[in-house]
Amino acid sequence: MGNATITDQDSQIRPLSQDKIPRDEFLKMRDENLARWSCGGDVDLDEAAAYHKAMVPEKHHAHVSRHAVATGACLTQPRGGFATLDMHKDLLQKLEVDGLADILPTTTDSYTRNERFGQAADGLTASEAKGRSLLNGFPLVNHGIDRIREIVDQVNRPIIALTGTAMPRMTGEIAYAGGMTGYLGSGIAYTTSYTKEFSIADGIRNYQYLDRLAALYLEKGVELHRRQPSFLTGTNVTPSIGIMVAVLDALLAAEQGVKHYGLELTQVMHPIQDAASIAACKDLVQEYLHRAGHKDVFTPVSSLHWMGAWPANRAQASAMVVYGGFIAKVGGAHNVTTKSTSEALGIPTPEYNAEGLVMSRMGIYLARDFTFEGHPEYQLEKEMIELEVRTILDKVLEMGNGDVAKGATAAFEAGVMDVPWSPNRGCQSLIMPARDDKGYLRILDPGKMPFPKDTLRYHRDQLQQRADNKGITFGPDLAIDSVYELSEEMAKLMPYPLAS
Amino acid sequence: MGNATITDQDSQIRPLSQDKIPRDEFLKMRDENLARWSCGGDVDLDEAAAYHKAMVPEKHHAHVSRHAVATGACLTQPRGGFATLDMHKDLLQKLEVDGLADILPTTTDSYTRNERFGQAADGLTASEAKGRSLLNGFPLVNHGIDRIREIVDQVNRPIIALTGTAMPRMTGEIAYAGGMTGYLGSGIAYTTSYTKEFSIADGIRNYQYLDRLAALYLEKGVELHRRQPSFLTGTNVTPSIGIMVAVLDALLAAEQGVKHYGLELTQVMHPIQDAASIAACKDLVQEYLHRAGHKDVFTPVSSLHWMGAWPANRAQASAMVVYGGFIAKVGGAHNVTTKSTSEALGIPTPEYNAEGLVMSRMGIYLARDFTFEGHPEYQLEKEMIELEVRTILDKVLEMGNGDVAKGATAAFEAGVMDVPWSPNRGCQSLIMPARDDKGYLRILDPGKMPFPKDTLRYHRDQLQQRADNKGITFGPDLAIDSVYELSEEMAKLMPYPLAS
Amino acid sequence: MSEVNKGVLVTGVIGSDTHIVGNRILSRALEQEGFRVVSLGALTPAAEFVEAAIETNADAILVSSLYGQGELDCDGFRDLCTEAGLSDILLYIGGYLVVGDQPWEEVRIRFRDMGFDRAFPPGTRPSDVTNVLEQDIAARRADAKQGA
Amino acid sequence: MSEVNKGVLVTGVIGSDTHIVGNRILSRALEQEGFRVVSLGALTPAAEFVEAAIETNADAILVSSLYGQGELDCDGFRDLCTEAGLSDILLYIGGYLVVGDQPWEEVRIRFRDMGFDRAFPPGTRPSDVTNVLEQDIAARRADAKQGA
Ligand code: B12
Ligand code: B12
Repeated sequence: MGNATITDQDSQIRPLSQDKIPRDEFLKMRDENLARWSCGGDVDLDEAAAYHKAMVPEKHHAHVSRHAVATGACLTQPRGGFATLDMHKDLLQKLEVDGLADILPTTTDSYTRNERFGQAADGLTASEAKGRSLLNGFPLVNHGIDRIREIVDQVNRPIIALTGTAMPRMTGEIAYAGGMTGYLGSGIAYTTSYTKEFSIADGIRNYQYLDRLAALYLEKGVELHRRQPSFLTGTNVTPSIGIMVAVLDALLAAEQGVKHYGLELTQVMHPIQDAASIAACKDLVQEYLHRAGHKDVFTPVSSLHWMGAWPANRAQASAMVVYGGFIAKVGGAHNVTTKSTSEALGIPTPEYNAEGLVMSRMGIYLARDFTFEGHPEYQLEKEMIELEVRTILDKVLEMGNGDVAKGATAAFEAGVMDVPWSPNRGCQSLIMPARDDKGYLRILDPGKMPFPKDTLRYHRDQLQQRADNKGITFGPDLAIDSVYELSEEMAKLMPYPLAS
Repeated sequence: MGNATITDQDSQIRPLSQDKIPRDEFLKMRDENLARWSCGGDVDLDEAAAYHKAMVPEKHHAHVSRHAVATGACLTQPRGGFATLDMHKDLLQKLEVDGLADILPTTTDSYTRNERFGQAADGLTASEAKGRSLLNGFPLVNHGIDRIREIVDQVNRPIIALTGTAMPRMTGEIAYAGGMTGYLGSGIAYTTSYTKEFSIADGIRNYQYLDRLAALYLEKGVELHRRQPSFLTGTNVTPSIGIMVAVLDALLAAEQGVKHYGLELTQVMHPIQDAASIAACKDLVQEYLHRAGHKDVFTPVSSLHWMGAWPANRAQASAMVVYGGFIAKVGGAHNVTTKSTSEALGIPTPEYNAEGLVMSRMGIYLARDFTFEGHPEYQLEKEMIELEVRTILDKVLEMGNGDVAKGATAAFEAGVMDVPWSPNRGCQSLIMPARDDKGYLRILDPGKMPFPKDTLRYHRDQLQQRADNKGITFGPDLAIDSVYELSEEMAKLMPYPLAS
Repeated sequence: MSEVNKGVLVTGVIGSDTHIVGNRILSRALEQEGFRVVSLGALTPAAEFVEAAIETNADAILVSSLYGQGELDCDGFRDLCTEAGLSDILLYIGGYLVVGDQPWEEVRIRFRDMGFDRAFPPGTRPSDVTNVLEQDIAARRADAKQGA
Repeated sequence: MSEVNKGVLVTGVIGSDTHIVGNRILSRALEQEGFRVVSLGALTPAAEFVEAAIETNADAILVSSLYGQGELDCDGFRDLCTEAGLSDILLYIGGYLVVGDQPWEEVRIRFRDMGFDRAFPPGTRPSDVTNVLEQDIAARRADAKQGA
């Protein structure tokens, strides 16, 4: 049942490339994949497409996203999933009714993410026995298509599968066939942030499968929402790095025929930098898609509430939740993925999760209609991000001789692409970000990434200032201090001014 | 015991003017004033000045404010007061320790504000008997100097008296003699927002007394914090109106010899407009003080959390609290007066009050160090505010032939100065603000205020857009809709986009 | 005062309370609904309500209290009315009637026991009031006719 | 492995858990404090901890579990150790050990009953660990000597 088997076979058949998987070959791959687990056999693509077509448009993620972009709205979408059907139904109900979620989530548990469906089954049984969720998400493969549809039928919003994994082949098939209309995940982003031994090449292959599947649905007249998660390790990921990965994953998806591909970026918790990164991401993704000849890919951008460590104090956390909605709207994101005041305490109850949605929604409202367009500091930041992304991406594409898949894997091997704090052995993780004295995330150590000299000097000058002012040695301690920063107690974070 | 007696006497002695009350005359006024209520006799100015001088600098409001301005900090200060000594002590304790308040409040009850000390005494007795506060604040005159000092000695922060009143003569004497180091209130602002029959001239006279008192302390080497409350009726007060009143009250205070005079402005809940108004206020107050020859008056600006109607839902309200801290910092305010998620539910418990402080403080933190300086929309808004303030203020000063007190009273009588939603009969209250489609507060009906034609046309064009888009008739309904706006339920405020 | 109107109402904000906005909006809305409204504004002593009600032969007094001291200000309000011969006048009150966020049901009962026919919680909109007010006035007039 | 170090520690994140940041910071800090740290990284099966402990003759195993499924992953961990002949090895665990915000005292007892010598709640900093770890290791070594 290990997923490795599948990718091993693939590599024999198909050397890694960005090319679209031919239809016949893909159908064969699907058969092999679906045969791996009992409920795989339940997937009937034509029947699933018909089910999707019969759904009201309001339940289609793609439709709702396009509507948001057309009207300039910023949709709210939480994360969340519990082990049993009843718990999960109750959760979605509360998120929809009390939380006014525009998009509903289904986070899968971590066994499912790693295709350990047997362990997930045990966790599900134990959860049912104990009456509390022992899994950190909804084991959607074990529940299977019919039960998922029971949920889909009950709600009035689109559902997105949030199944942080490098192995999306089974969860993707079941989620889409079950009537979920969105799926979050991508080859480079999730492999570097969710696995240790898994190769980036195999991660890319697995998501090529999923993207090809979405394209197949499209051929049958069903537009699905695919989405890329550039929050990566969530830990001080600077905008330029997130955007580079977003562009690469988007190019890979476009090659497989995906026409609707959302991008996610985690907030860095500096108002200007957050807004600048959303705008830069929008532009750059389209720029590179156009360069590659993809002129019709729809790419809405989601902003994610802070993905690093949160404060345990709920009042402090609520400020971060509110900020998250506010800045997503200011930056022009079309969606915000919300957290709650429970973030540093554990998976939130449905009530706290719904509360986080309302806090975020009011934050969005209070942003009114203004943007930072024309603001000098914002323009500078946006230009720096763009320069960094273009400098490194052009190098990556060059390394692949025009093939994104080859370029990306080669770049990670060489350290030209890198992700901070990654658990993956195929990722050097030499790059070290830290926060500067004005609160911007800067690059302390670029590792082997070929950042432009000018921006790098700027980053380091700013960080040196922080080191001096805070009395921290310029080096890793600065990075570690920045990991903790926002989780610190209020009294430490901002002491009574006279004491400082 | 009615305060009217006092002002009537004054008017016989002293026709209304901006001139500094001569020392001897003032000492006589003080004697008469203090004789009105038993504990008035306890005030011994020299002893009080000595008490202030013996206090650590951290407990001096003036010192802490100057420090905040010097370091670019934004201080937090809640509102709050309960009837009995124990309840009030407990409140301040929680605000300081759990809420990390930089400045502590003492809100007086509404009988005290109206110098109905007898009624306040009954309310205090009833509160002690029932074990809950029946008064909406701390009856500081009834408690008297010694008990106030008991509180002052217990805390480690400055205390400001928040005693929204047009009659500050007794509360001011007792508060300052008790060791409070700040006092909020001013003649024009509070008379127009807190009284019905009281004349603006008498309000001005009463605050000339208080300002003269602060100047007397200064002569004895004690710098006190005096502060002006331009939130007025708190109900859709546009920035330009708030600032006009702030400038007039500041000029009046400066004439009495006050050198440390804070200005308060209520937030309007549009990010750009809020930041622009704080900046404009800072500049304009100094501009007019300089013009009048006052080159050494220190005028820090406080931003106030939304003073209009709040939503009952705590999650929604928390967004407004957080926004309030955030935007105060962005706008460059040196202080923020905080509310809590209980605002629409009733006077907050100490716990909710402290929570609101922490939410605000984290909002301040998340604003990092950025400003809107150079942002085109912000620059435009700031210029419009400045143009409006200068246009009308110059007219007001002209009406007084160089005397601010005369100019102000004449202007209110003529409607050249006006305050929206004022309960005061001496204020025409014809001016009607409403919110435009982008969320800015605009002027729907200027009443008789001579706004510049250009800005007025701009206001009305923007409002016409809202009227059209919302299907509301251009007129008072638009203003009433704007009174309720931010108190509406989330689902109404920002419906699921597909439904709209 | 003709009988064509839906009723004569005296409105105002009691005591030392300056919160005029809601009271003003309410008064305007009721007027637009066809009531005759005698509006006393903010900071109105209890006795003034009663005087105005006598003068205008009012059907109802609508007291606003927002600042939390309503419990003190309204003590004895019904007696004042009765003493002035307005024993059957309708008494409504609305706003934030006590200090803090106390359970509404308790507050309502406290004010009912003080002689108010109806009490309205924070968040009340004019549209929540008009119908019930019209019915109460109609019922009161019918009673008065029967009594006569 | 010389005895000059303060002890040999095996660290890692158990199960399918990818949260490496805290574990990495903790490992680095303990190394700087003079422990020898064998760091297995994220996504580490229980058996690998035990193997590494045997190979390095470790004094303690420090398990991280953040993602909520630690309760399932750690079931039988002490038995695994005992079966491998590591009956007296120190077992620490830290992180978000269960799903949701459950009362810490209950969680602690649950993990103590599963055989962990100490459990550390969310928010633990390396400085909260070093002293107690040093003492526990010293005590364990003293016991071992006495036993010998
Ligand atoms: C604006 C405001 C002010 C303005 C008032 C301006 C003015 N002249 O009107 C200013 C800034 C001056 C002010 C001052 C004070 N305020 Co104030 N204020 C508010 C605020 C923010 C909004 C009130 C408002 O205008 N709402 C909008 C209108 C449309 O709604 P409304 O007033 O509730 O009226 C509606 C209904 O209640 C109902 N209604 C009202 N009366 C009646 C009567 C009847 C018969 C019926 C059927 C219905 C009805 O219909 C109205 C229309 O829909 C509220 C909190 C909130 N709601 O968010 C606090 C609030 C009312 N204020 C409060 C207090 C305590 C004060 C102060 C003591 C200062 C302080 N906070 O410490 C002073 C008191 C001054 C005084 N002497 O009265 C408290 C009262 C607390 C309590 N009861 O426990 C509140 C609730 C804030 C809080 N949580 O602490 N305030
Ligand atoms: C960053 C983060 C991520 C990153 C991880 C990146 C990486 N590779 O490390 C990403 C985005 C990938 C991620 C993914 C997921 N996450 Co996550 N994540 C976080 C977050 C925000 C911060 C964690 C962190 O790095 N903290 C900073 C470090 C320095 O602190 P620390 O990890 O707590 O470690 C310290 C202490 O705990 C202690 N410690 C740790 N281990 C040990 C061991 C011993 C022996 C001792 C003595 C001490 C000790 O010392 C460390 C140093 O001070 C937390 C919430 C929070 N804390 O704010 C959620 C959180 C841990 N994640 C959670 C979850 C559920 C997930 C997901 C399932 C997705 C989801 N949220 O639905 C996936 C699971 C992926 C997987 N298969 O494991 C939950 C766990 C909930 C629970 N247990 O009830 C949390 C609490 C969020 C929440 N409230 O829902 N996450």
